[in-house]
Amino acid sequence: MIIDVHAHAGPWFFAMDVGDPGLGETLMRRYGIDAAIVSASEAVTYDAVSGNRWFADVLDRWPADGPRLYGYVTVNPTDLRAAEADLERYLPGGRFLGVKIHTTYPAQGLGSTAMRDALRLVAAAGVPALVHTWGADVWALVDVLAAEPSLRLVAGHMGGPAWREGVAAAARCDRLYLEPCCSITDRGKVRFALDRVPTGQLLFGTDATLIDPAVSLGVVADAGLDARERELMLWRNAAELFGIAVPRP
Amino acid sequence: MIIDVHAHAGPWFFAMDVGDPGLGETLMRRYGIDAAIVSASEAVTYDAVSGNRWFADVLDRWPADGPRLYGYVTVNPTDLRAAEADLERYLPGGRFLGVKIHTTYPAQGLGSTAMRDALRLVAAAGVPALVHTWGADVWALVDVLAAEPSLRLVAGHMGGPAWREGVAAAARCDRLYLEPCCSITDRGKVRFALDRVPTGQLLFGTDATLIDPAVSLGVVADAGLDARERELMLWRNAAELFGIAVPRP
Amino acid sequence: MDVLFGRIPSRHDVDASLPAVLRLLDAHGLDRALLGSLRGGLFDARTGNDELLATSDPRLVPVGTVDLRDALTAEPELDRLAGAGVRLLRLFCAEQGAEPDFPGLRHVAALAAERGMTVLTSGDVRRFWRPFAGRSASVCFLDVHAYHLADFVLLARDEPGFVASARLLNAPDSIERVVAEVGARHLAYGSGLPRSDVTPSALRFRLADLTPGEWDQVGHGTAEGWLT
Amino acid sequence: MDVLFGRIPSRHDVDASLPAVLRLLDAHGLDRALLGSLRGGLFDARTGNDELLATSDPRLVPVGTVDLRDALTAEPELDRLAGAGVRLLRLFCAEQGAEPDFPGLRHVAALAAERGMTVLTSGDVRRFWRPFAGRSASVCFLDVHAYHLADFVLLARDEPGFVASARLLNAPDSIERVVAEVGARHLAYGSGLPRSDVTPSALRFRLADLTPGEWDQVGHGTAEGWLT
Repeated sequence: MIIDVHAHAGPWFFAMDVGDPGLGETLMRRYGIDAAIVSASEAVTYDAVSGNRWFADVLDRWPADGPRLYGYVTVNPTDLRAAEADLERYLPGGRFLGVKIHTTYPAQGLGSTAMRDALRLVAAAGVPALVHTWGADVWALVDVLAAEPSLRLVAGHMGGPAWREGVAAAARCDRLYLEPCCSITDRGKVRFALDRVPTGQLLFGTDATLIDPAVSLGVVADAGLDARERELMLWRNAAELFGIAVPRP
Repeated sequence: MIIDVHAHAGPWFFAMDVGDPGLGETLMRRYGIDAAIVSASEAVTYDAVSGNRWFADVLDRWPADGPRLYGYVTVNPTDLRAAEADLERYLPGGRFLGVKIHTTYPAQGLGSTAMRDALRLVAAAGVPALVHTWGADVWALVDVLAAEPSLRLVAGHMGGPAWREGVAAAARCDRLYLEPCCSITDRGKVRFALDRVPTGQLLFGTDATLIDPAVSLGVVADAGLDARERELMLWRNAAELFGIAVPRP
Repeated sequence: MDVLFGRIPSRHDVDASLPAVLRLLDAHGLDRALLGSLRGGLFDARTGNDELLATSDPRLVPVGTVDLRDALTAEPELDRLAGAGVRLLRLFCAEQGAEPDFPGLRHVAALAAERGMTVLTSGDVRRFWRPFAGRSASVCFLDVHAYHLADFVLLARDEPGFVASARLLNAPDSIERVVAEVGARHLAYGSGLPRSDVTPSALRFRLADLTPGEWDQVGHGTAEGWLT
Repeated sequence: MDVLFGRIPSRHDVDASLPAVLRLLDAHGLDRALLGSLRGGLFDARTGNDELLATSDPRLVPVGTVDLRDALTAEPELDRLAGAGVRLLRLFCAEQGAEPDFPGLRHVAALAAERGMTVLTSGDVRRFWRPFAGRSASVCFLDVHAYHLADFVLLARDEPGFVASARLLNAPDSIERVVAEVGARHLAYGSGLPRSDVTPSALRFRLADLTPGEWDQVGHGTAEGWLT
């Protein structure tokens, strides 16, 4: 059983042809990924509202016998009015399980006022948020979590090149989860995290279809997880955090 | 009635010929600017003491029938002894109304110890300071203002590219004023500020003679100020902050 | 000649839709605009160009784009744009993180010059002149700042097709100085809509100390030259 | 073809010693490795090369290095390496803070090309192609990322000796696209041991949609070509 909490759908502006949602299904089947929570590349990089709408349509057309697909409502911290409307529109349906927030495209860092306001909105909505983290400012999330006692955040990329800071920050707050996917695979960083952060805070993500799932699966393979770590990190933590039904033990 | 709280005199090192104080007078007349508070480019970029002296001489020669001209005593945070002497020398005359502090040329950021010491000196002198702000470290001014209850600061450029943080910082302290001049005119940023900060904290500045006043006047025009906002931002707030006599209503 | 439409991911407080942009053109007395697609520059070049080609307003001249991060697709996309009658190419060097020596940018600069297309590009002219120099290219640098005026003038002396936007030439003597040094044919007025306030650049340009002929050249003549 | 041994100053939690590296090669089913010295790249080129030349294992092919910050010593050191039968030169452009225009890097690139040595180098290919271009150089860029695939393909069209490591070509279609555009001889598999996890790149490569001939070329053929 594998749940991928960091996946994308739609085209990217690099020299790759990965925009077809069918590719996501192919990759999930190839690598045995049972469920994925997905954000639309359009929503992340350009227009949250139209990207969320496009992905809602992808969900509607998704084959009933395919791997399970869920969505993130992408929130642009510079437009909280639209975010509020999208949260009301999509969360009740049960197919959107959380919020995705990027920093680069809205040009709002993790410590910015706009980001704090956006995360307050997420806390009010009562769902977890996957936040793009890429640098030592991942620490700003610890402050926000202290101010919002019901908030649960996933540090996407675990801080990226500053993954040691991502790990240290998660060790400070049990509502900060780590999702370590990264196209550059510094050796042993998942083991580094497992040795310092409760296993209950580790999640699995791929960045597919932008990045092939072989990368994240390979990182996990090289981390030498024991059976309990594998169960928690690959699916059980995600199922509990996002409320995904799983087979009874 | 227009008061420009962010003007310069003297030459710049770019490909422009703007060093003659007569150009300042020409521009003020052309654009209907009634009064300006000016710092010497030499004092800001190179030598505070000789630049302040040069501008005191400009003030002495200024035509009695010209638009009203006032000065900033430029303070270099790395030389507070000279700053103290200049404040004692120039403030009592009544033509220098405040202090100007830059960060780039003294190589001292807003959060630096030298900057804190300089702003403590400004607080003791009892005048407002126009501080160059260009980045999210504009937040450092909120800390300094909390520590110095009599201090009043003007965030020159309103944080520059980080103008959203400049606005958020001013919303936190009523002694932090915003002066939004910038040669790059991101659309709607003055309206963004007016919608979030009490109008009593907005000031008008041009950066002339470095930048043509058309830029700041155009930004204000595009912000769609109502009559009260126009009165407060264009002159009344400045008159009260700097103690500039204005016609009775 | 510097107008875009679509969405601005960092500025959702700004309405950048086509109707809003058309209203702003009217409000500021701008008669015609060379229009590019924000979707094309910031997300997906092909569907951005589709969106652009679907506009039809006599005031608008379409400016296509290709993605500098996926320059392999540039050649067919340029041919498609040319087939639709597009003569102008907008490049988002700054927004797409392209540096002057990146092979993708050099390739696109060469393709555009071969096809006689005029390029409108963002980015610091002191750095981004390089891929365009020595090709008899027609290029308008949209972000030439008053501080960088000397660098632009030196380039324009050697490159008859290099043009600066007047938008950021905002010192008290910048516009006049460029015209005096290299002539009004090296300057074109662009508003920077919808990302920039219009009145700052429009007011500065209206008050510029130019002859009526120079003013017309900067106001529309230079841009018209790209279309003939 | 992208393996190092020694110590990693920023990663003392990682065992990068030669025995550990050999164990990892075995564990991941890697038959042969082009091996460079971390000591040589990060501390002292001469003693690093000494350490390298002292290794003797049939699975290992030595890759020498010179320091780009001390390019004056490069010429005798390259001659010493050549005398010891070394045909490959590893450059640590990124780690040593060399930029594409730094004279030391340009000098070393020229010396290597004159001697017909193949260079394996770190650094962003979009920037670091320049010192190697136009010299008929044989160069493998170790850090070519999926995001920069178009830039590499454009370079490879003009430079028959330019090769990308498959390690970071990790989008779902990157390896296949490079092979389709410029052929498998422009691609070589490298694990990035001991700084990178091996399985991510190995798994992606094993599942690549290539012909057996293409797979062999990328897996070992391209690297073998550097040795003959």
